[in-house]
Amino acid sequence: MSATPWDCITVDVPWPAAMSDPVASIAPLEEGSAETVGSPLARIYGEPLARLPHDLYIPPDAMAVMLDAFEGPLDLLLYLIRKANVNVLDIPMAPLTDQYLVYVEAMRARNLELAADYLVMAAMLIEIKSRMLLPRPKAVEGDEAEDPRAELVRRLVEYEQMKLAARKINALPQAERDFDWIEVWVEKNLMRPQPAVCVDDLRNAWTAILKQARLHTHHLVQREELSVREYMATILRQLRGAGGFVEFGELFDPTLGVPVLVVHFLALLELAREQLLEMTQAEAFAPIYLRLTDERSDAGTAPAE
Amino acid sequence: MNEATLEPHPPSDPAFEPALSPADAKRVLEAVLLSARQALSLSDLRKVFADRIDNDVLRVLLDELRAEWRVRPLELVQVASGWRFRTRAEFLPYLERLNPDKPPRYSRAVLETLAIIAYRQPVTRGDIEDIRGVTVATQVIRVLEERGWVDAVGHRDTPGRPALLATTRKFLDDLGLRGLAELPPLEQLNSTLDLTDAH
Amino acid sequence: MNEATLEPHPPSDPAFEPALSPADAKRVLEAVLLSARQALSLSDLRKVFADRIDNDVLRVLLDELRAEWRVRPLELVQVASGWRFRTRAEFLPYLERLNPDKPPRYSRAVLETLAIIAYRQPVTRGDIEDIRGVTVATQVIRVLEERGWVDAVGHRDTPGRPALLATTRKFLDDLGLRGLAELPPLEQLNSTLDLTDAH
Repeated sequence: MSATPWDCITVDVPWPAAMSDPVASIAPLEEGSAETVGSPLARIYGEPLARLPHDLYIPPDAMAVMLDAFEGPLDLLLYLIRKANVNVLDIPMAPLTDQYLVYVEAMRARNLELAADYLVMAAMLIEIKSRMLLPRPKAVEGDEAEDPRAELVRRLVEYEQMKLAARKINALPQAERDFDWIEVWVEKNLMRPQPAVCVDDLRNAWTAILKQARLHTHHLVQREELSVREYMATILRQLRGAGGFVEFGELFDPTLGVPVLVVHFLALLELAREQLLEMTQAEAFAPIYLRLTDERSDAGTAPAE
Repeated sequence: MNEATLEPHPPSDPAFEPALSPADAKRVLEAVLLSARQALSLSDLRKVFADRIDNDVLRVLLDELRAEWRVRPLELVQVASGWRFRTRAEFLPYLERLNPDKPPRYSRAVLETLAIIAYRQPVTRGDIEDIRGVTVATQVIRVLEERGWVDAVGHRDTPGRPALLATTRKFLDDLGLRGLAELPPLEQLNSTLDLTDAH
Repeated sequence: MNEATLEPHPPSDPAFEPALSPADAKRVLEAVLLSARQALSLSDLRKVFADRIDNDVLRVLLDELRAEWRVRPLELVQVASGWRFRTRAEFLPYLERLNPDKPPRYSRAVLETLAIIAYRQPVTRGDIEDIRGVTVATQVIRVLEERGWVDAVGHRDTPGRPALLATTRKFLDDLGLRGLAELPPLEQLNSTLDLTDAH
């Protein structure tokens, strides 16, 4: 395993702000031991692995947090590679695989549900490691034989790229989180036009009703003296306005002329017939009182017959 | 320092050291009122300043703000629940061009119901249903009530005590009528129909 | 007479005779942009002026408006779907006092999924899983869809016909971007790999 073409290429991706380093807060292990001492875990091929389990000690309580902290096997691998400060394009497979397996073992020992994704990656690492021990197949047509790590590296690079992009996106000012859109109040009923209705619309509607009614002859629409109907509503309003109880004479305004008085009186009779109001008179020539039949707050009075 | 406990933000919040000048406070007030989705009461506004500005000062600032906006396209108005910016009415026609509602129309159900109430008032919903031969959706009547054209003038003393509906003054005004008598006479309509019948 | 209020705006809107002065047009622009419910494109804005003002004039007015607001608490920004006012970041702490609900913060899973969709679109859920090396929970995608940042733009013609996901215009708007080209550039890791391949 001497120099590969990859040796001449380095990719230096700075580990972004420590704040979001998933393990920094729960795994002080490397800081105290390997890194500060200046012997990264997997710095060089053939670095003794004996120390790894020790370096990788994870406080039991932290294990559950660890699982959540990593977004998957690629994330864990990237973490291990970055911690060890090695070139992504020249991954020392043996130590990395061992270290990865220690993590996965530790997870399993804690009986945590181990995602299948982590096991698949373990198999892939072991396979790559073993292929690297074998002699490379002869290159065809002068091409460089493909490095067994190529696919893994490609995936790591792409994942890391997306991981960094996610942080950058998250750093952009975001609506609702970092600013609010302005949407000043618009008094809608000043603006929204209401449907226009004209007298002809009503006439047409009524005609349609009549036509319809003729199809159902039992729903014969009778002719009605319109003004009586109008006064019926008016009287009900008056009564309601007066608290549901009014003296007979108060309903009549002699200044409106005889026809109006007559219609008014007819409306009163109609209301009484429809039992919408009741008229009472204590004795002959005593004042007549009108009350709404639905004002039943003072129960006990029998409805007029 | 007990202010610290009052503040949701750490005392090191730069926005609060030093205290805001009246001019800055006014800008904060403006930002908050412009972005609020509803009217803000004085107590809401005090909250914005972590209760470091009292109602009297707030009122002065609000008055100044209102004056500043007097010549601009929004107006700062005080409504029941507090203060809010509102787009001045004269700009609404422009806004409407953005989403030109096609001239809205009432459905046949609404128009026929209105006609029945107008001609036969006071009527119950049941009466309307009898005449139209179909059930009348609550929504239909609500549309007319919300328009202010119809309201309940009483209840018929029958089981269920149904509301009696009648047209309002506003209905007459909006249709340019001086009274119900100015509605097209029914007799004429009926006779037209009778003629049609005869054929 | 009150018939006028019934009528939707007549074609001969008096607001448009005579033509608006630039100053008035700017006030209209300001009113409309402040009260619109979404960003407004130049073509929306032309509609506001019944196409009597062309894009060049609009751009000048928008620039002036943006400059006028430079010292005020809102800023006029241009995003994918057009122009819109928003609050300046420095006022956020005050706004938050009024609305202590924490705005949405997304998990790494959500953010990484979003990044993959944004930079690699259109992608299937399988593509995302390939890149992230883990299964992507339905919930993760649903969060993005519910925010209106991501939606399905089609289906890949492979077994199962998986949905192809892409980012929406709202995603760009909410991040203050005018287009995907304004996304932060990716770290150029791939090119080094390409070099390797060339050997």
